[in-house]
Formats: sequence, structure tokens, C-alpha cells
Amino acid sequence: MTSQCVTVRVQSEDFDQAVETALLTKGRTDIGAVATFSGLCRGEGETLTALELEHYPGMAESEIETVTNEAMKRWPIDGLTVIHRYGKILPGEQIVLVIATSKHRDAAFDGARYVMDFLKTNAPFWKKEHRADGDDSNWVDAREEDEQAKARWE
Amino acid sequence: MTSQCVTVRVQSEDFDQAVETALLTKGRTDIGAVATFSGLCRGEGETLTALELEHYPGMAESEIETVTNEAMKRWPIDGLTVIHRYGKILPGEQIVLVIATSKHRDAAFDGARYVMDFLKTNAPFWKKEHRADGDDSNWVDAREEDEQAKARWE
Amino acid sequence: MAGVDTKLVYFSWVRERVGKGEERIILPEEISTVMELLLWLKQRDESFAAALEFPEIIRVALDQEHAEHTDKIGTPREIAIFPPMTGG
Amino acid sequence: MAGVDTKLVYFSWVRERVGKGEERIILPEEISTVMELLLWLKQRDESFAAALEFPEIIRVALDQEHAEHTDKIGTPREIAIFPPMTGG
Repeated sequence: MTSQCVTVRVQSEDFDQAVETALLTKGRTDIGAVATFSGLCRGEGETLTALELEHYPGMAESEIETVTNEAMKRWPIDGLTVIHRYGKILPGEQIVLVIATSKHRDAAFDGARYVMDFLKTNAPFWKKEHRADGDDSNWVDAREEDEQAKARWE
Repeated sequence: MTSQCVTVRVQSEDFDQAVETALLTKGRTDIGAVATFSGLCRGEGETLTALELEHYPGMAESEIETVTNEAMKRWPIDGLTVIHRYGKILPGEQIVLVIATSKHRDAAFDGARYVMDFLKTNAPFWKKEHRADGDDSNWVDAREEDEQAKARWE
Repeated sequence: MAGVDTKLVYFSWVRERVGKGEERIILPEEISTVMELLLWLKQRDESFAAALEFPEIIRVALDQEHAEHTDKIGTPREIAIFPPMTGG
Repeated sequence: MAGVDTKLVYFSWVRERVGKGEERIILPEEISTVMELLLWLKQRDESFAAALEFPEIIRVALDQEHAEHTDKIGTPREIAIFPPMTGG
């Protein structure tokens, strides 16, 4: 295994955090820190029956790669895995996974959070709500907090 | 399951991150974010054959609980699990696990990192090195960076 | 740039309001910047008027790269038009 | 505080240097603060002199709670003495 390894996947299938973590850490003794973030679909008090994620094929992957490349430049990260799903996702199911590994915890934490912050505002994905009351017309609004979160890295 | 759940364990046995995550998230649809940190034993270029972790029984648990309570007060965290091992740990093996769940990612990330930063300097654990050259007398020095990391939360 | 045959792609509620996911158009010669393109599209018909009612919030990508509203369009093969992103 | 029978516990290289994990002592009357305790222990014998060579870096817990060197000792049942922690 090389000393730096970046994986970016955009897929409709679910993923297994334990499998992805093992791919980054198995057989290695130089990694001291693994920071992981997973984003789940919320049911919003049972008002939602599902989220439908639309994406821009090609650009979704390349935007995430731009973010991971920047993270690898900024911090001494050994491995970085980003998986983002599209399609219909039910409450409680996984939407996104970021894993960053490093010798020390600061690089792992910073790397994972940086990727999430930029992915939120730069990667071309859009969430549509399927509501329990039958209304399937509402698209989730972008959050001002997400723009602010990105700004803290500048 | 209650809406806030904190688990603190100090044990010699290994742990399974996937099992611990499922305990916090399974059957729930109100969690949007899961931030996880695991700390692994590094081999330091094969100069180490193991780390031996000594701890102060009782105080180790209560210091971690103090930190988790403070994190739960500071951020809207739904679930928080901290597991810290003691005894002999081989390179590549897991030493510590922190999982924080929340509605949004900022609380999950902040909570997990806060717990790690305070655990590093406040929880009574000490690491002794078993070296490949047979020298088993060296205790790991506390890192100045760890004191600084704690200071960023003040 | 001017008079070039270009693929336009639409996403999310922009796609729903314009009523199609993609189309090919000939970019008029007078259009130079991203904002000029949005304003020109907006006056094409009622669907585009609804989709691009607030052009300042609409995002544009030229050949799959984010562009500012003041950027020159150049001669991309593909122009994407969409609302602020909500992934992650 | 003074003349009280107290359990002392040692960890890590402090434990190794003093040559034991715990002991019971009678705290002398004149010892009031944590630092005074460390300085008194340091002059007990060569082992303690080695363990507490730099008392300013040594940490102390009173009944399993961290204490500052300037804190009054009070009447704890258990006093722990150890180097800076390196967990996590």
C-alpha cells in the first residue's frame, strides 16, 4: 500500500464504514489517528419518508476530488476516503462518509471536517424531500451556516 | 432509547467501532451526524513492539465522565461513547474510541474533538514503550501540543 | 463563444421549472458573461422566467467547473445551471 | 489533615522510582499544601528524591480529583502521585 491513498466514490448503494476503515488501516502500523464522519438521513419527526438525492455525474466526483486534493496538501494525511450516495435514501440511512487517517489526531480531525465543509457547499448534490403527507415537491434549502462553515478555513 | 446517552468504558479488551456506532444510531431517525475518532498504537518504524498502558482505576472513568458531561453541556449532542483500553497494546491495535452523534455535524465534530483533547491531558493513563531492541524502560513523554490543543477550547 | 452550439444541463428545481434536464442551444453572439447568459435565458419563456426569477442565487458550471457570474463564458461544451447545492 | 493516616498511590515512572504502588503514611502536621507534601516526600530517601526530582512537573490527585500544587491537602483518604498523563 502506498503511503498516501485517496478514494472518492459517488454511488447509489449503501456503504460499510468498517470495511472502508479497514481498507485504510489494515496491516499498517504508522497510523495513529482515524477521524470519521458519517451523515445520516433525518426523518424530521417522522414528517419525512425519504430524501431523494440528485447529483451532477462527473462533476460530483471531480469537485470532491478537488476538495480531497486540497486537504492532502494542507495536512499530513495518510489516507482519505469520501463516499457520497445519490438516489432515494430513507430516514436513518447513510448519505455520506469521510474517513481521514494520519499519524496525529489534529490532521485527521481537520482533514475530515474540511472535506465535509467544502463538500456541503461545492459538490453538486441536491436533496428533495418526500414527505409523509404526500408532498414530494420540496427541495431542501441551502443553509447559511454551511457557507459560514466553509469560511472558517480561509 | 433516551434522547441523550453517554457511555464511558475503561477496559483491557479490544472494541468494535461498528458495534458501538450501531448502539448509538440503530432505530433512530433524528441523528444527522456521527463523528468518530479512534486512536491506534503506532509502531514508530518498527522500533516498538508494544505499548503498555497503565491507568488509575476509578479516576480514569471519573475523569472521562467529567469531560463527557462538559461536552454534553456545551453542544447539542445526542449520544457520546468513549472507550479507553489499558494493558498491552500492539502496533496497529486500537487504544481509544470516541463517538459523538448529533442532529448537525458541528456539534458532533466539536464534541468528539473536545473529548479527545481533554482526555489526552486529564485522564490518568500512561504509556510505556516495549522496544524492539529489548529496552522496556521508556515511558512516553507528554506532548506540549496536547496542552495547547486543550487550550483552544477556553 | 458567439454562435457556438452548446449543451445546457439543468438540475434540481431549475430542471423541474424549465421542464427538461438538458438541451442544445446556439449561444447568441452578444452574450459574454455568465450573468448575461442567465438574463438571456430568463426572458426566453415563462418556464425560464420562473426557474431564473432570482438569477443572483443561481449557480453555473462551465464544463463541470464552478463559475462566477462575472466570468466570461468562453466556449464550453457543456454549461450547467442549478440552485445552491445541498449535499453532504 | 495533620497526623491523619492516608493512603498514597503512585503511577507510571513515579511508581517505578519509589519502588512501590502504594503505602499508608501519617501526614506530618506541618504539611498543608500539595507542594509541601511533594517536597516532604522528596527528602524521605533516595528513591523519592529520584521520583520527585522535579516536583513542579509531578501531578497529584486528592481522592481521585486533580489538585493544583498550591491547593490545601485537607483530609483525603487517598492521595495519588504521578507524571503528566499520556493517554488517548
